[in-house]
Amino acid sequence: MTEYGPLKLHVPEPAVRPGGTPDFASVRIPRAGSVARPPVDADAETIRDLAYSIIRVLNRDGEAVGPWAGLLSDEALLAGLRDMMTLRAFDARMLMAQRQGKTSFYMQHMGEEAVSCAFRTALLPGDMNFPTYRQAGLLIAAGHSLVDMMCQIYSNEKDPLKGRQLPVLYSSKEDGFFSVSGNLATQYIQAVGWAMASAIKGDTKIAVAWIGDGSTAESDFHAALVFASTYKAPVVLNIVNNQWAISTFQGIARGGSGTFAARGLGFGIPALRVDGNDYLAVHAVACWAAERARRNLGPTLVEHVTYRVGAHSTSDDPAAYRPKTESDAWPLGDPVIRLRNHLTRRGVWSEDRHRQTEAEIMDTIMAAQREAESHGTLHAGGRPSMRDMFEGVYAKMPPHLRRQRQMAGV
Amino acid sequence: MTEYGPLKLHVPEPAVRPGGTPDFASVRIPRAGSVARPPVDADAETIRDLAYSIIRVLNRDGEAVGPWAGLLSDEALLAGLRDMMTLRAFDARMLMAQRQGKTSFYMQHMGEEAVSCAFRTALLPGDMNFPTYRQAGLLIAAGHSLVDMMCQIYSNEKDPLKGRQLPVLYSSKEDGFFSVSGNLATQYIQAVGWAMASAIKGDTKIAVAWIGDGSTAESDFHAALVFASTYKAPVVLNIVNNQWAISTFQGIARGGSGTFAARGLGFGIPALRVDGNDYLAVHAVACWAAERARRNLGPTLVEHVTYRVGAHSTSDDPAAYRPKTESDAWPLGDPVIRLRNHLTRRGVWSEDRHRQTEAEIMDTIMAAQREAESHGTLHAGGRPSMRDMFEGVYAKMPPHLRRQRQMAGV
Amino acid sequence: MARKTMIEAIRDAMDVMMGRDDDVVVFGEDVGFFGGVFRATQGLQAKYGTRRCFDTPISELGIVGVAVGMAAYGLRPCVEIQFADYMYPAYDQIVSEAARLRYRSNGQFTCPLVVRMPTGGGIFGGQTHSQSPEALFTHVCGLKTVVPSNPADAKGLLIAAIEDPDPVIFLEPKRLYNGPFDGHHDRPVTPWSNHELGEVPEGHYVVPLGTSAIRREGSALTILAYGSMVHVAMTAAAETGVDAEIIDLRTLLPLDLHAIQASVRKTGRCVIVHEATLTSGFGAELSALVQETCFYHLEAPVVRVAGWDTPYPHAQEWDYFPGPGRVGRALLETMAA
Amino acid sequence: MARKTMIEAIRDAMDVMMGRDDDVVVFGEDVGFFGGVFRATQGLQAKYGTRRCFDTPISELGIVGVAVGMAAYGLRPCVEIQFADYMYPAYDQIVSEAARLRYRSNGQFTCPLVVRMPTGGGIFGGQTHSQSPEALFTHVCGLKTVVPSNPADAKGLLIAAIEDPDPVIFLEPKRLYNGPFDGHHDRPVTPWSNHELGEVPEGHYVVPLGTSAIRREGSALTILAYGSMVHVAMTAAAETGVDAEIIDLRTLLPLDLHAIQASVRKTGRCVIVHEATLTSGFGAELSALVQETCFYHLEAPVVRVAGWDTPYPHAQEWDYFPGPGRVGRALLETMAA
Ligand SMILES: Cc1ncc(C[n+]2csc(CCOP(=O)(O)OP(=O)(O)O)c2C)c(N)n1
Ligand SMILES: Cc1ncc(C[n+]2csc(CCOP(=O)(O)OP(=O)(O)O)c2C)c(N)n1
Ligand SMILES: [Mg+2]
Ligand SMILES: [Mg+2]
Repeated sequence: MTEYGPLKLHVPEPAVRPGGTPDFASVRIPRAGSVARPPVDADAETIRDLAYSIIRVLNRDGEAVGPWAGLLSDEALLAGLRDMMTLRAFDARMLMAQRQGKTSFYMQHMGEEAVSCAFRTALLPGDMNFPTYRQAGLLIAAGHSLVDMMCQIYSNEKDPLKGRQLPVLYSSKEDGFFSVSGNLATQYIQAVGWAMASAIKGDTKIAVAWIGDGSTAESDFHAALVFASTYKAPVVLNIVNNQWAISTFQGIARGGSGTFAARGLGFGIPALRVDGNDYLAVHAVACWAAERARRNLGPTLVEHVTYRVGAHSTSDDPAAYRPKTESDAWPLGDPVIRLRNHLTRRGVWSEDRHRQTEAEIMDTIMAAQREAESHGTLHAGGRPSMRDMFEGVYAKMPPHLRRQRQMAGV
Repeated sequence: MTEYGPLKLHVPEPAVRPGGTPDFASVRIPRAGSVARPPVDADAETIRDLAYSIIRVLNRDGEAVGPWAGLLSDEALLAGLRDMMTLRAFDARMLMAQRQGKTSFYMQHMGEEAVSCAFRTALLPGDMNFPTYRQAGLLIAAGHSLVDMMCQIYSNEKDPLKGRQLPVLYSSKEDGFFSVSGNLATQYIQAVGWAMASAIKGDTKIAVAWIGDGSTAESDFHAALVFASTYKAPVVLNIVNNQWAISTFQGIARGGSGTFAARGLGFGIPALRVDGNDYLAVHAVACWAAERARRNLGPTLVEHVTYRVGAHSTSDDPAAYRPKTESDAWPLGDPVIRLRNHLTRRGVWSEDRHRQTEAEIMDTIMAAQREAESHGTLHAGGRPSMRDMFEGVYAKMPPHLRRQRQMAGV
Repeated sequence: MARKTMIEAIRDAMDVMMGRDDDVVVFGEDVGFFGGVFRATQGLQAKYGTRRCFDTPISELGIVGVAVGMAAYGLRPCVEIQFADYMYPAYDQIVSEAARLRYRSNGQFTCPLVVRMPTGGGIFGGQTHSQSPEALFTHVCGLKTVVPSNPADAKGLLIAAIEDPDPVIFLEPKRLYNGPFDGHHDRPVTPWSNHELGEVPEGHYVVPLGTSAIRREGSALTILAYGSMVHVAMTAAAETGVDAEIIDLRTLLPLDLHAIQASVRKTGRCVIVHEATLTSGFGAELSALVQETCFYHLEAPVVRVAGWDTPYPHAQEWDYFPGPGRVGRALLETMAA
Repeated sequence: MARKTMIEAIRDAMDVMMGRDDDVVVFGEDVGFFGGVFRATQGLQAKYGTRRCFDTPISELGIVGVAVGMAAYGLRPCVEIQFADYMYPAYDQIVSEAARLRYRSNGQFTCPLVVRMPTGGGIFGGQTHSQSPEALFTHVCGLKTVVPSNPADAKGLLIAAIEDPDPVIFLEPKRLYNGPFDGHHDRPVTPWSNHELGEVPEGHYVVPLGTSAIRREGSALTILAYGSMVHVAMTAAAETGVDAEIIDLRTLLPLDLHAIQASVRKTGRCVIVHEATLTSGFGAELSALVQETCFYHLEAPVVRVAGWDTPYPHAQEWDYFPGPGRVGRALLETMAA
């Protein structure tokens, strides 16, 4: 044996820190249209390279190109733009409402709107999402009531969740949106179980799981891959890689693997990376993965490559851990602008229509907000009752909780 | 959208069940010597195929062939054979002791002796194994006291663990053998932490983690891969794929991935499969992986392909879940016979020497057993005290435990 | 009616429910083809197919996690954790998810899930095959926790658990699987076939969750016990001659506080027995409740007899197990107080 | 000496120990560059380098799992779980591994490990940023459990915890980080700079684990409290005029039973207060112990005031939090009993 030098702990560091100049030179961005579109029943082994590339449809000139293009009509695309604009405006208003003390907390989607908005359009009634706190686009694209969402955020008397949950942890069985947990990743394995249940019953519904880049380190992620792989569950496993997990850059969770999608390879699960800021690409990949699930071909892992433009939540300021201008340097651009450019290029959109739509959306949201606020905000007006606090722990209230409710005098 | 048929749950099944004819035709066994030996600093991306092949040195004729051969002297090989024979004889005696009611429980290694015995010889003083219950070969090859091991199995008055642990859950800091947990997989992530500690301190010691095929489904396995990948921990991550997890065939844990080694690919961790019944191959791969760790090149994942010939433990009978003759059909043969044939071929071994050695080993073990039994067995003779039960929960006994010990009258 | 072991009664409950309700599914490690390491699910896969009863990877998190998803879908999973000692990897899914899903979604999603697990010592299983973690469940609102002490109850309680609209933790004292073990480890155990509670009704019946049973009427002292400790208590009472009233709690949460109160107000004395470690065990809650609701009737301190605050040792198993000797001493001391 | 907030005191403890002992390492989610979401580790990475203080992947299991391995190696990891509500994924490593390593290896391997985690509500964090899981640790032999109520104690206790040869769970009531919050959420909180226990000695000192402190002497009744409830209790006593003796337990395990006994034997009455849900909370153990050791001195039932047995709600936070109103009522009722 030879002599060995002292070992050294390797701790990954982001390319730049506050004060530095943002630099995404190391992020390899393939040309739009350059990635092949395999048949949905392709053997996972033959398409491993999809885990290391990025499927993109919209090119720099706003054209839709390549084998993943051509799936959406003008109308569908216009609706998509409206969804993303609505989500962005909703975020802006709610962020302000939080600053005004109308609620305790808020989380926005800035820069990631395409991911959930586009994905939703690949789903059928009965399908179920198991989302994180950053997929409100699934609700908006489903036409869910903005007032209900706001009432949840305000924890007011009309809050569908009776004030029990933190803002933005929505739940809507009707719109295929599973109750969001405050605990990261837990819903990933539940999605697999839900999908297995559908298969056990011989139904046709599929499940869609959502997780952040940082949260892939959690145990539930592994369990989900193991069970999905073993039982070929009809589920789409989404990873939203927005480059950050609060203050922690994605290199800490990703480690030495090239990509998060690569995690699927060890399970024989087809794994794709998609340009998460490209509405058309997300939609196309979502359809492909959903189709696999519906045809009983099993799970698909999808890494959405995007960027969290805003703060993690209203509780942090990203200037403390990354350069202020980092989001400007993000090479995949802004999803709203990119779709808008594409629609303009298609000849169905204009500066004017855009401004007009923006104004319409703002009107709708302001009206919703007025209505929601008429039912109260966190610290003022109507609120859920103390009785609501004791209800629903069990289907039927057990004696000890009845005693406690009596003690509380309600 | 098209119409979709009903979904169906896929539940993997082994090729045969009791009553059927064992068939390993689907197990691809590459020719000995056919797998390349990359430099230890090879990029993980360039050696992905090692996760889908099997590194083998001993061919059918008992010759050591190919790029992984030639690392061991006659003496080392003779010692290796003796270690494996000792482990097998030790198992046979202790299995019988359990049947005689001298202890509660036992777990044997039959068929898997090469894995731990050969691996141990790649380690240096100070290195630490984080073993499961089926790596006693690490102790035997380290020359650990057989009497001490037996006293642990008997939970007698000389039990180094004072009767507190189930038989075979040994612990020996001195011989680089971390306390075995009754909880599967938990030690895998601890090994990574131990290795990180060595790197933090600038030491040269490395850690070796062990897990069974079935247990790779546990969360700790994922955590270990994540942390090892991120911090490039100096650790070798072993998976002992002995085809079974109690009654469950490896397809349930492995799911749709081709191999367990493939799990490493998504983490950028070099992943190798090795013929676990080939002493020389295991040794060579162990050296390669240990060398990577010592040179600060980070973790390596090693899948040892072997077969559990015996029952899972003394608590089950495999005839209930697999054909009785399945072990005879196992294509990688028996590790003792294969090394013996190789040594014979090398001209340093004979039928006579083998029989003589067998007898010597049996003498040693019987003598050890007599000595161990002189200190008691589980239900007879010397036993650890009731005081021992109260000691060691904390470094210093807190008041409430002192009170309880007094109540117990000891 | 037929005499059955507790394992047979438990299997029978699952069989009955799988037969009645296509939404009942059963899975866990070694649960499918093999029928479980304690054979609780033997024959169910052959009878109902791999779709309804199957083996899982060794991931307790995964087992409970997929079960939560299935329950939310509308199934009624009844899953097995091979030993209670191995439930910790699933604890997050149980506590943060199963227990809170109804509440946090305001009833949009619910979790009718049963998690079965063998508990307790007495089989020389050492520290990782002997634990009794009931207190880790009773502290978690949203869960129900059940511990049967005999075959007849085990079947009725398990059926009630499977039919319950909320998650139920079903703890099976493994030392009772084959007979009413009373802690006298040096004597042969009566098989359930010789015990009246081994008489298990055929078909569907329910022992409602939240109801206790008086196993022995008495006037001198109340013993609160569950699982194997019920039999230990019976023996201790018989051996000491203390005229104890023995309440088999059966369900720890919801708890039959009325029955406890009625008995302790009558006897004025109370001894609580469990096998789990003493500190912060479920006995603490029982002691607090008895004291809070019967303070003016108490003639002696409420006493707890429990496992010591050490891991469950292998060799010293019978020093650890709170057998009839220790319980008997507590009875006599409480009578003398 | 300088006035410090509790967060500063906690940071100071780690700083002192990292300075004194090269084996002390600090890590967790967002703990490195950013200095933790509550800023407890701010500046430590800059001062001691990434080798001693670093960010981890989001895996509580991984954080504690690697810490156990490091502790076995000989380091003294002091790790952060971002919120106590997220400790469940690490619970197996804490219970089955950290707590039992010394025992099961007969001292060959030990686990000098500190797991810090913010607990309790009062910041509108909803059910997953408000929990107080102390009872889930006190039931586990092999662990020590600490809950400081002020900056001076927090620093001395954390230093003691880091120097302890065994695993210590260090629970930080997050609502106390910036001041001695007493439950009157509608009033401004006094900052620690105006409170005498905000006076934090420089450098190294220890508050020994297992020692309580009397925060208010009194003769009418004993209040057992810890963490934020100490301040709630102080306010309730002042507002009701009940001459309560208030014991700040500081360490739940090992528990300073002598001090509790001495006080209750003197006062004859006892009220226990905690924020965690009532059933099987640590109050149950305290109630049982008081009753067992002071039975003949008790003039009224021992009363528990605690969080309700529901998940911690968002909107109804102040209905849930056991504030001075509820505690005050319990004091008056106990005096009247
Ligand atoms: C189990 C658990 N651990 C920690 C947290 C605290 N936490 C909330 S969000 C977050 C970062 C998540 O990052 P990522 O998964 O990348 O999602 P993103 O916020 O970027 O969408 C952390 C650590 C939590 N909620 N749950
Ligand atoms: C956390 C946990 N879950 C379940 C068990 C029960 N158990 C003991 S061994 C075993 C099978 C392990 O199989 P594998 O990992 O393939 O190892 P092998 O026995 O084949 O060496 C199981 C399920 C356990 N000990 N710990
Ligand atoms: Mg992220
Ligand atoms: Mg195996």
